Amino acid sequence: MSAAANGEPLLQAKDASIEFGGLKALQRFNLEIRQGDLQGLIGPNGAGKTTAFNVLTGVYEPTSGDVFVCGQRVNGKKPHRINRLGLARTFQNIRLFRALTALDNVRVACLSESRPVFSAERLAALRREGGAWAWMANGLDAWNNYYDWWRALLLAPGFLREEEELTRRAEQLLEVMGLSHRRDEEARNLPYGEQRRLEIARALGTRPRVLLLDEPAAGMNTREKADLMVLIRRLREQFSLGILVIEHDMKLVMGICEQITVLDHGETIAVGTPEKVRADRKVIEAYLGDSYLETHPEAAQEAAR
Amino acid sequence: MVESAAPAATPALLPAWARGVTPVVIALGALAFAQWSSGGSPFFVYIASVVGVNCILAVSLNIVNGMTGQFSIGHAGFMAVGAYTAGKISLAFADTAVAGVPVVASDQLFLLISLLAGGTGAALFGFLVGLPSLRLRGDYLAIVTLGFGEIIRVIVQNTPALGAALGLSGIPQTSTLFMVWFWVFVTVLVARRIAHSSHGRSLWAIREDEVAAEAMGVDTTAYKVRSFVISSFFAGVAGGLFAHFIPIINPNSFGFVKSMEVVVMVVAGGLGSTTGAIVAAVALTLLPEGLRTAFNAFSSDPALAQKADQIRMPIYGLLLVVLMLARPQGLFGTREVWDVLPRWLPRRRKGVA
Amino acid sequence: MSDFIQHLINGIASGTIYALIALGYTMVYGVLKLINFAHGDVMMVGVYVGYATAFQLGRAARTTLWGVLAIFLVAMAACALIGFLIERFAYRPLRDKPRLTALITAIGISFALSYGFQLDFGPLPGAAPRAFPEVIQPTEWLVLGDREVVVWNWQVISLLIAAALMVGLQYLVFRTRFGRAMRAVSFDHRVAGLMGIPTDRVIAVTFMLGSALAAGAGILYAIKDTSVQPLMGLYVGLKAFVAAVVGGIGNVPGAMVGALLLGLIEEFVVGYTASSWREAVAFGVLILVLLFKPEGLFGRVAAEKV
Amino acid sequence: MRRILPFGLAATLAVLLAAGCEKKNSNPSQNPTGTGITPAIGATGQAPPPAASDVILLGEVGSLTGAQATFGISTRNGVELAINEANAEGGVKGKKLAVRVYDDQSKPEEAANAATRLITQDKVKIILGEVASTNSIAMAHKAQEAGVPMITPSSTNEKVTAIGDYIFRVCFIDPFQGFVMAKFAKENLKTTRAAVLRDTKSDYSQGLSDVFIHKYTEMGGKIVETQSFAQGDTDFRSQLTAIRSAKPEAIYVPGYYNDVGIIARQARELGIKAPLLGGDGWESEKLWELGGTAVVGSYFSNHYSPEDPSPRVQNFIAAYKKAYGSVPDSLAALAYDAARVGIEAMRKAPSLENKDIRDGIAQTKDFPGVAGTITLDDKRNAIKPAVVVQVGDTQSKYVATITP
Repeated sequence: MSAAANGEPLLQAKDASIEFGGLKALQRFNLEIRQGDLQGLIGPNGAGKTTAFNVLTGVYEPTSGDVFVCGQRVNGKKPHRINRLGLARTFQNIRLFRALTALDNVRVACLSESRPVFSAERLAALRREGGAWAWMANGLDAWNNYYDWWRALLLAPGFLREEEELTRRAEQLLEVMGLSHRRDEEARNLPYGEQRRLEIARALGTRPRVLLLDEPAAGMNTREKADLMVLIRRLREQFSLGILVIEHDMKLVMGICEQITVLDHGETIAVGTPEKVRADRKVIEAYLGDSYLETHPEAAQEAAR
Repeated sequence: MVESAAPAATPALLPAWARGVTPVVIALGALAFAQWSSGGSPFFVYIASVVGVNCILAVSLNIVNGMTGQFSIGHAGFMAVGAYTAGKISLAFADTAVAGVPVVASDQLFLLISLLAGGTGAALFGFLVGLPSLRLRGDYLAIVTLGFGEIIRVIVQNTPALGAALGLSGIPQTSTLFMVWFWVFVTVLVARRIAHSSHGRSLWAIREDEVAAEAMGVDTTAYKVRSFVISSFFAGVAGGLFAHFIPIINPNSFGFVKSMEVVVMVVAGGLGSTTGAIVAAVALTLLPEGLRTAFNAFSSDPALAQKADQIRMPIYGLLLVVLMLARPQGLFGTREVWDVLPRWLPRRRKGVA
Repeated sequence: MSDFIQHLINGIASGTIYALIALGYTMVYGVLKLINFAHGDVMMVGVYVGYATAFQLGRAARTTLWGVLAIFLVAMAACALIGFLIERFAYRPLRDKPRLTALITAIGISFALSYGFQLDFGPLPGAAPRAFPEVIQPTEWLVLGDREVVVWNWQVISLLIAAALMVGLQYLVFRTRFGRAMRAVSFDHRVAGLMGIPTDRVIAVTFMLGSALAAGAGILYAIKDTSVQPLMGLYVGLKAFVAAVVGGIGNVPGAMVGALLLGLIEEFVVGYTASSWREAVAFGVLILVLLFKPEGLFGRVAAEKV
Repeated sequence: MRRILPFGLAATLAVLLAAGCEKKNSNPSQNPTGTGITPAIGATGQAPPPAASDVILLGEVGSLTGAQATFGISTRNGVELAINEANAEGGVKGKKLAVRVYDDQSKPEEAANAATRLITQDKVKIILGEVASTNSIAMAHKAQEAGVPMITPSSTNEKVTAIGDYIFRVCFIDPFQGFVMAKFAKENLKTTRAAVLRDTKSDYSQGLSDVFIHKYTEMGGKIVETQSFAQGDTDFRSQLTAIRSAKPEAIYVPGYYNDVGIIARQARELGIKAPLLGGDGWESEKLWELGGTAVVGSYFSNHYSPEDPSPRVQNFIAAYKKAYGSVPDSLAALAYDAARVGIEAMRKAPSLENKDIRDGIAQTKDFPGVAGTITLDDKRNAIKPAVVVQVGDTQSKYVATITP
């Protein structure tokens, strides 16, 4: 379904696998997300969905296989580097900066990308040269950083301008997520649904090109879920994102995703459109057990079709 | 003086270029006046200097322990590096003066240079200690910083050039109230401005949730090391100042006990609250002095005052326990003094930054 | 050569005692994931209790087998009680708070104990070291050459006690119901609670066991070094902690090996190279281990849940 | 609980701040020049102390807490005894004497603080103390700056009196003590091979060891092994094993009694039979408690021996025993001497101006102290012989007197 017209894949996993002391948590995981994609990742509890997220975002390094973000191989890169390449995520168990205000939560993510002395392009060019040049680029970037700290300490006009700009952007994001009225509220005092939305706002603050949502609807009621579906679609358009959603709620996943990957015991057992996945025998077995098919012949028939 | 450190306290009508320096100008004036008016009371100057050094230590440790949420219990080690570096430099230039300026000004200039050198030396060590924080979290880091502090002490103790166990004496006692409190001011200013900048928000984020911070593009390792470097720079400056008003510096002055004193100040004031650290530093430094004065006034029996002195250390320990149980966020939590003022006073926005 | 053997014996002797203290660290860390910073100071209190008991018994009674047993048991019981109180009133209320909170509390307790015992009024002993009475009459167990290598009876006794305790602990942890409960609590105390394990009781008992062990170790230590002082807990405790980390904290045999290793390293560094750097040895070892093998020799890497 | 605590802390803080202000006000600015250097203040021109002016206040700083607290306590007792006796004799110039004591917790910064406090707040005439040289140096700088005479009873490091002309001592200095033991080991004990075990944490131990090594070698002896420990260690077996294999005939351990007792035990346990030698830091009843029979037979240099039959020594011992219930150690004797030297100077001085008192102390000559006759040289150090005593079963026995 994802049209080739959407361009190069922004996030790509090629046979990514990870083992924890003999436990194969993820095996030969493949995925491609392009701009405008809205894909789902489902599977029963413990299937390795969150592990897949962690491998994609660099929390774990894959034991074999590769992950590419915007064309760059990111195996072994630190999560913050991968994030800077354009991959942002939310967490299954909300991980907001609890004592910070909603605004500051977003502002942390809206890191200033200015490079006060040596421009980002020049550094990138040097890094491409490799070897000693890459080292030099690191040195120059360190100088950038040093200079930037001084700007912050001396309240340089340029720094103040950037701060204002950051704040404005963060406020916009809060507005998009309908959280403007919570601007100065500490994150831990927000109601559950708003915390989830704040996490998304924070993720958007990093200017992602691909957004990974880990159970965004967990704990929401039907109405909130419906709103969320609309919101996710809107975000995709507004920020030209590719989105990957982990979700347990079948209705939500089937309702918004154009392509779904199903994991079980770390293995990919099905890939395809919602209709195709829903009818997949292996998927039904994984979710409901073999016995379900035996006792419910109509489901088995549907699966066979 | 302290309040003027907050950028928000500076009126917005100032032109943009002046906002950065205005508090400094105000502070310099205030300090010059304090220096002038305290000229005749060495005891006051001495106590004020000790208070000032403890303020610098507490505020700087708060950058690591409070804002970044790492837990360092080896702050005295950095202080030692600063004290010995600055002390050695001042000793080397003890008989030198800048031509054409009054001796007093020349002394202060050399003091400033040796303080900067002391701070830089300590920052270098801070970098070295910060490196393990790339791999360690929480309690392990705490023990490692303790270990580093002790190792620094043992090194000094075994180095004859640094006076070994006797200590380094003869350092010109050029420290002044002005210089000490100028550095208190600078430390507070830096701490507050960091807290209000994007860098500071990154530190807060690490404190709140390291994994999430990393996922949001914060280079957590780099920021942790930087917070160590900044914090130890000021600890080094504090040590340098210390060396210039204490006639002899000795490795035992920079042991685990000193580190713990600073930790108690930061924890009592509230991890993350700069003004809290200052309030606690001032209170805990003046407490024994106040007690001594009280005992001298009310009783001629010196034994009672001694008991009060002795009991200080165990009380610090108990204070930590009671604080953690009853008020783990400390006196002010992550807020500043003006956030907890009575309601009828104008308040600042809630939250840490 | 005889020097080398003597150093080896000295190193093993201090190593076994570090090991006994390290076991307490490791057990508590196992169930609570807390570095019980006050462990060494609990040990110090135990030694003082033993000291007082020995004096109560008098010169004749304390050298008999029953006397020695009484000293050990009283000290161990007292420490178990202190361990229980500390756990109940200082750590339990903080169990679900950030780990740093508990660590600060532990440091506070350590400070209060080690400096509280330096006061010299009331029943408190004062800062000056005191001679620990000779409860085990020191006799040479083995003498080689012209007293070139001397092994003392107490060195053998502490080795035996340490070995026996380690085997006992292994048995307790892996072969008994209580041990299974301990491991369950160690894995996740909330879930263990839901499964009907009396979490509070398991943690309390673990604490008491660890503290009692520390008291026993402390008395052996006092017999070895013939003295008691309030600050002994701080430094010995830190060394034992280093031993536990070297072996992989949370791992019982690891703590033993780590402690023996540390005892030997310290002995040989002091004996053969620079004795003035002794204070830095343990910390140097700790930093090296944490930098290059942070999980310790026998520990496992715990992947953080995200 | 939650509400009371911050309030309590805030209340304490308010009290403290008030105390701070009071301090400042009690010292009205008298030097409005605002120079960068803390100006020295002489007693002249200062307002009389608020306390009753018919009392002359002396100040003492000592380490009354920590492992070597017995030193500080003995010193305090010695000073107290001297002052009580002087008061019984009618005081000085018709005024009673009193002493104010501060604990410095063995920390130089606290010692400097205490000295500053004595000078500016209590306005004492003479400062007595400390035992540890590091702390004495810290105090001496403050005393010299303010021009208040200071007498240290027992700091033996050379640097202390070198600080200035207001700083005196009534004991001999480290180089002499090291020399005494080297000479004793070489000539009286006829040894040729010695080992040294020194305390890295104490400047005193370092100083004595250096001199001992230098002098012993100079006299033709051989230092076969040098090892170190740190104050507070309790396991010395590795160092002693290394020393044992060098087969010394004597081991110089210039540490403090609390370490030496344990060292002696462990040395005997390892089969080392050579006598241990030490300095005045051994002097304490605790030596026997910690060392048991292991210390018996060892030697150390000291300032005086209680066995001295002269009446002034015996009278002092009797008075001290009556007041404090124990035989005075040499620290108590030195403190007693120091206080008496100060009191004598005040009596002789034409006025109680600091300068006059200083001159009075500087002129001390052939003063009959209990720890030897005191004559202060031009470097303000006492020139006195030292005694060497042997540790006996319950107390130490006089062996020899060694003169400079």
